Amino acid sequence: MTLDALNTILLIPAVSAAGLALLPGYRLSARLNVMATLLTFLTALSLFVVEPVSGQYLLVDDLNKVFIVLTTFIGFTTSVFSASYIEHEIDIGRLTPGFLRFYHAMYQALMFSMNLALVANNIGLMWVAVEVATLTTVLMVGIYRTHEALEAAWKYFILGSVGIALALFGTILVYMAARPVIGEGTDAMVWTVLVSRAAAFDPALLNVAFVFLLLGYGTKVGLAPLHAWLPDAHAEGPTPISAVLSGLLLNVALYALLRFKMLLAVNPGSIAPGPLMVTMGLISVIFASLMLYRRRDIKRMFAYSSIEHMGIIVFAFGMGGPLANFAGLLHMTMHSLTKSAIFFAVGHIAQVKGTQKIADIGGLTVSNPVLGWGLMLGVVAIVGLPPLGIFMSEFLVVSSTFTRAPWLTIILVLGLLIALGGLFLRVGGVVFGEVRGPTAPAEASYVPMFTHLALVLLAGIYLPPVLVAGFQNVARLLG
Amino acid sequence: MHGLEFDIAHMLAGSLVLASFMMLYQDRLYALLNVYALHAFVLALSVAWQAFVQHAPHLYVTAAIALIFKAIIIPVSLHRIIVRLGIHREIETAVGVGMTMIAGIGLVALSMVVMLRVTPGADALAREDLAFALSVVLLGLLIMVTRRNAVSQVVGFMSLENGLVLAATGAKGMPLVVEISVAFSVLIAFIVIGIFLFRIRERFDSVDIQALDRFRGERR
Amino acid sequence: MIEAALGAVAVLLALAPAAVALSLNARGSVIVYGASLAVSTVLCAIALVHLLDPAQSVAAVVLPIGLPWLGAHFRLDALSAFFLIVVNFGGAAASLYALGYGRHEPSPGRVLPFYPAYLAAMNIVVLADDAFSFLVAWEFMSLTSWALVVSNHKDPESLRAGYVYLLMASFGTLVLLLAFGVLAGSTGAYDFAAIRAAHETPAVAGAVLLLALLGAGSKAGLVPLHAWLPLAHPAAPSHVSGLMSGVMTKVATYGFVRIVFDLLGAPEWWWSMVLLAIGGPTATLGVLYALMQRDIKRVLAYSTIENIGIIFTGLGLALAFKAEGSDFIAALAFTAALLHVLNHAFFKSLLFFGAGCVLTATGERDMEKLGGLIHRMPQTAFVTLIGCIAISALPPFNGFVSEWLTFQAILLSPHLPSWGLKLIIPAVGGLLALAAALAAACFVKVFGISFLGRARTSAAAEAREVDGFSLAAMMLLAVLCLVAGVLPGLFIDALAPVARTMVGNSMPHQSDLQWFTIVPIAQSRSSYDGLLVFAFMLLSGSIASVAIHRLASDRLRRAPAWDCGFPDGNPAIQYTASSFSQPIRRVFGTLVFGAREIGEMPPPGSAATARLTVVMHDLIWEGLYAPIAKLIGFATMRINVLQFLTIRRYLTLVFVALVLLLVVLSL
Amino acid sequence: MMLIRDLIVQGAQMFLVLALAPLLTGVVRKLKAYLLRRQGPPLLQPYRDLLRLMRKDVVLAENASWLFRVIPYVIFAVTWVAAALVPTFGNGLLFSWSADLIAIIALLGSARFALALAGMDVGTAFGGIGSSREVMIASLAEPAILITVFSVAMIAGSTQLSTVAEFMGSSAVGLRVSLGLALFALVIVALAENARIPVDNPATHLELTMVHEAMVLEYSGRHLALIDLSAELKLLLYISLIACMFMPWGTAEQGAGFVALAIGTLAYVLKLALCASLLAVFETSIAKMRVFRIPEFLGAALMLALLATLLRFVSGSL
Repeated sequence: MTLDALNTILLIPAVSAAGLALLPGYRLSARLNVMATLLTFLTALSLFVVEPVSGQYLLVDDLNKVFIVLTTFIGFTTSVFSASYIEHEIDIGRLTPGFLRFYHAMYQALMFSMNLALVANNIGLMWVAVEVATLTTVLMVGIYRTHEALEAAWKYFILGSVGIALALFGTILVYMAARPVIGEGTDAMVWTVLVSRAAAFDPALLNVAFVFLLLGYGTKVGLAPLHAWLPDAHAEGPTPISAVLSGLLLNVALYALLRFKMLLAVNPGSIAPGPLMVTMGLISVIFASLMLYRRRDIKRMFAYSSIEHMGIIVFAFGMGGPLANFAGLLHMTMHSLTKSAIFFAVGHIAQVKGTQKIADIGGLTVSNPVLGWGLMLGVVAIVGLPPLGIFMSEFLVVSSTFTRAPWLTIILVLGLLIALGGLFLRVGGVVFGEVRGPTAPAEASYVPMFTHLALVLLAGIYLPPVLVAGFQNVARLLG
Repeated sequence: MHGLEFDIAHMLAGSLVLASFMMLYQDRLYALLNVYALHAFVLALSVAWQAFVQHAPHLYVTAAIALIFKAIIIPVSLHRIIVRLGIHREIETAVGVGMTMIAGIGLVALSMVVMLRVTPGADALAREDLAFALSVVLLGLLIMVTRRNAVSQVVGFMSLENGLVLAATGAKGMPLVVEISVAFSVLIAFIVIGIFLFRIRERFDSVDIQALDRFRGERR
Repeated sequence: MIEAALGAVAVLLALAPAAVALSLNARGSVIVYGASLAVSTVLCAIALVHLLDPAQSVAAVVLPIGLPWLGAHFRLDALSAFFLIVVNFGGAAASLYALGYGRHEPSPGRVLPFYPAYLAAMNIVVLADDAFSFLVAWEFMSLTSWALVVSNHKDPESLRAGYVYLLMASFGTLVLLLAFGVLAGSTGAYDFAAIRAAHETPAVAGAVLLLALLGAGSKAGLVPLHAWLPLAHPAAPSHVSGLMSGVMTKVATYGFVRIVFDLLGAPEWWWSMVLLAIGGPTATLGVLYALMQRDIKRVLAYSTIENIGIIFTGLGLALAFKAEGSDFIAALAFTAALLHVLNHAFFKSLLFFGAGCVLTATGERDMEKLGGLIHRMPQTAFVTLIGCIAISALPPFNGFVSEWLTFQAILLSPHLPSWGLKLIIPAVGGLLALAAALAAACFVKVFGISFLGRARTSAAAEAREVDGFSLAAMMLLAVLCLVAGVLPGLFIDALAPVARTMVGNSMPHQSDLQWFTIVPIAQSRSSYDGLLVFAFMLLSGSIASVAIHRLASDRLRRAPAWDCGFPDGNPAIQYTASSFSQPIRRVFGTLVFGAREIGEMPPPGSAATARLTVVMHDLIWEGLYAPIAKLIGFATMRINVLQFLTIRRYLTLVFVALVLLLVVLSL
Repeated sequence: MMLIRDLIVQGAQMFLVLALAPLLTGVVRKLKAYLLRRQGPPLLQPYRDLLRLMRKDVVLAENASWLFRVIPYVIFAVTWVAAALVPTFGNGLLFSWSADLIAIIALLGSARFALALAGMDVGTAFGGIGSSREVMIASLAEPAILITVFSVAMIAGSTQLSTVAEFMGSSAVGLRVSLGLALFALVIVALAENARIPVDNPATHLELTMVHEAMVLEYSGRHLALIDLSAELKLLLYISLIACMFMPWGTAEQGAGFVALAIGTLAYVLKLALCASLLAVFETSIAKMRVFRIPEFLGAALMLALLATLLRFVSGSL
């Protein structure tokens, strides 16, 4: 098979994963890591220029194109952040170079698996990719070997495995549904074929399949009540991984879910997946925003905010309709950028202050103005205040769904308000007020954080037409 | 496939469900392991039978994995671990066995109902087989959530996974079955090793150094 | 025209990031405020030209930003022109004032960048012509003003104020978002032109009205959504407080007028019921709260609530008459409301600037630590006095004119058909009259306690007159208060096009009547001539003084105060703010504040001091806001358990979810 | 020519009220004295007092501000203008339209505002007492009178005093419940506003009971003269207000000839005399009430006025 952009973005991480596993010396490997991710990102960008032909195993279309670019981009910026972050971890001896070799290899492996999940055209392959991604992150969450870290990793592992099983069962069911129509063999698992023939599938089977897929992949998305692994995994793992988890892995799982939703959207007899998704979305929003109030660990708090936003997105897709779907896609993108930016800031803050406890951090705008205002801007963005991008998506979600389902939308709006209250209640003291904790200047690279925030700001004011066109196509497909 | 073959496949699948019920009933660890071995053995049989009737030689590999890895290696190594870590032989159940059985029956009924809505258009095997597979999966989950004991929870997970393999092999001509079964075996190996590494005695979330509850996120 | 306006706004927006750098430099504040002053003046001029332009052209422009398939629509019609004037006049005055006041800013880095952005946001709200840009600007306005409120972040009180403010602001925005969701429908016709074209059913329109009232009202400070206002407005730097009270509440009013009078089409009669039922009590409660305060800036904030109540009452009357079809009277009520918008912008900014001067001169906001400032800061005292008279709705100043017009509208209402209105309008009239009288009492207190009498603290005794810029700004506003009071005809005529576009008719042309009198309906019905009254007062006053000084004596001796024979040198003997309002508290307190006075008398013969403690409750806060906070606290406490379950329990959750979904499927 | 005549008439009224005001007070005092079996001061005593005060030096408290010295003139000017705009002997005078009923009440409000400030300027305890009680009373009296005005204005269909007076003069009115209530309320308010018994005692100098007197405690000489004069003007104003609204008989029409004006003047003087005697009788027959009974007293007025307006609203004819 020819070497086009499509398999290049898989090849680069795979190769560099192997390479970094062998390579000693963390400084060099950190640089190589950045290089690799940068290359991957550039290759991904080329997808917009020349669109490679989709094969039986890999495909590229409007839906995943955007996500590939987003994933590789955040992968790149995170690796830049990670380089300076890891440096500090080594200095204070939380990590040893030995672990770092493993860390960088795993990082690339994670990139590989996420890219694979995004470009996979075969639902079996997609399943495998998502699971590999899960397992790699499990290993990275546990990297600090503290009790908290081990426990978080273990919890993630167990819940993840159950999710894996459920997702697989769903996949099998989809195959069973497809087989009578398409016939035995691989074709019955190729997504493009499936979506073209899905109208003829047995609806009842599809429904059961979707339930399992919703729960299976939903576990990865972190929807309540399947969320349990998410906060601890974010809080206890190294911050770059938290950024990748919130920024990318959740998206990838959601992407998988969307693929199957599109199947059901095509099939007339099947239940509308909407109600299920809307319910789980609302539960997640309300639950997560209430959980924000009593958080003491800043990373865990933002992990819960990720759950809330996943809820919003799932709600949007559940409601469906061109506007809501568009909003959902936009929200996914914006949330990834913003949340990873916030985690960049939080990572450095935690390093400066030597703690993640909210109570021990204060007055950042005085002690570390750049970090403080950066975090503030990130929070302003994440709660959906203008002129940043998330406001646009929330505007579209609420305004386009209110006439269709007033009460549900009102619940959503309540959730948004509660979340805003919770976040500002906690962050206000961190950013303003008297200085608490050490005030050493952070040796940090602010570039990734502010790049993300700048992009979010730009998106809030002006969306590039190519993005809009792509999103609108997908929104139509999502029904 | 015609009558006899179908009936045998049906019988095997059914007995898998039966095995799950037996596991649900056990309250001693060793007994549980033995039953699990039986469970895996039945699975191996049914997979082998599917391979035979579907003329799908690659399924024999899956059968072999089921037989060797699940029916022999895993139970043995778990025996070892139990001895090593000196885990209590009794299983502390969160819910009484009686209740569990009733719940199990309910689950089986549920999976039947769900599956019978499938239009007969999908061939009989699909429906019956899936119904059984689904019940095995659900029963596996039930074991996981009703047993407090780590090993028994692992066993539950493994039986759940057997159900998946059953479904996968039942799905005629499904690609990647072998790969998937391998992948799962690896996963299970991970878990078992995990239990061994983290010296998890009683519960998933208690490592022997200290009970991990205190570290569950933010200390209360 | 509008292009120029948008260009100016863009300059303001560009100024914000520049200010980040400038705030490090010593002359930064001068540059920033100077630039803001220039831009605001330009914008004000543009709007003025457009409003007075006889052609009344409506300029619109679409920029390729905002919602991609929609673009950002901007439109300059009479209404937005008028509010542009209010916004930018207020902005210019505040900037001029801040040229001097801003020098005392302890941490300019927290004020300078947000100030121009705040001005820009308010401008964009008024110019926006589609739901998205409107809401973006609306919430951006809240955001920037929030940043200004928490600029003094070391003080936990202002942090709390900012928190409450941001919550309420977002609540308002989300409610407005719902309102636009109804108006735009699920198809997403967000530009105002499309919304105007679409006609909602009465039920839907009613829902929109209520949502708009909630959304805009929470920003304008209608009772009971006002709780944030007296916290947030005083917390900001004084020139910003002036903007928030004098201008931002008006932008909120604009939002309401735009939605209800412009986008929503023909009104129902019960809409006005809602407005009147809220407006009247808001006016009275606002001023009653104001009377009970000691913090001078908080008094002003509460009195803003009162004035908003008056404005919304006017709007309610306008709606009533419009619904009933007599748009001629509707124009009267509407004009009265808008005129009061303008007037309040004048004197409330003036008063907040005055309070700011007091703050810089003495470092005190508590009136009971002031006193005698009229000797130390005569100019400030003079202009503040004018502000106090104007806001108390006393002739010959401007506050009186708008209230007079409102009363005229009320007097014309008996022929309204609906019985609900027949019953509510006299009550509202009474409430307005009560509010007016109480306002006078309130500002006698403000001026009397803090500027008159003897200094109560050394800080007050050593106060120094403030700088020229601040004084210039206040003088300007004071002059305008007088001009708008004696020549109201000019302002009413300027408002005619606005009334014409919003209620379909306008008040008769005033400014060519003899002696600049104003006649709402007919000479025989009612008329008022500020100019003549003012002239007569000057005339008779000077006659009296001249006559007395010439014919009788003009000699004058200084002597100790008489005070019925036993003067006491201790300034603590003076009446304090709370003792001044004690009689009124006695009258209204128990009803409105659940106030109780507990007097502890020592037993006969003991030398212990007697104590009088007054307990007052903010019933609205305790009845509405505290329970919500408690509910949230309870819910979070209960749900927090889910952070601490064991893995098995989490698995159970998954299991239950799965079973539930399967059951749902099998049903 | 016409204009000049009108100007003269207007001017005549302006100085008429100024001239009559002290006399009115004198009359009231004299009558009260008779009712108390006392000789009482001569009728012209108020004029003498004023003149004497005018000639005396002003003794100014040390920390009195410029405001303290300006206020007497302001109060006097405002009250005088207000009084001059209420029709006395003739309707539709030249400038009568320049301020309607609401404006006149607001003018009195300005005067009170100034006076209350003056009370607080020197910074004595008594000044504070006076001012705070004064604004409390005003905060109830003003709405009461405004609502009274509403009901009358709605019946007459105008807030223009001349128009109201003409309308009341015409036979179209008849007896009306709302009018009666309005009159009652107006009288109560007038008593309160003019610091008469039972609200306040113009004669007392017992510090704790006084309101108006406490505010002007620090004034002396010409300033005090002006303030007293404005108080007398205010009394006159209220009486002529009641007169022109509720006994509009004999008042000269707009642009009436000399005879009509003469008759009007005569009628006006008679009305003043009548009201003065009524006031005297009332004041001697009841006692002053405690300060915190006043709210109830005025509250009654407020309620009556509201009732009147409400009746007017609900049924067009009552």
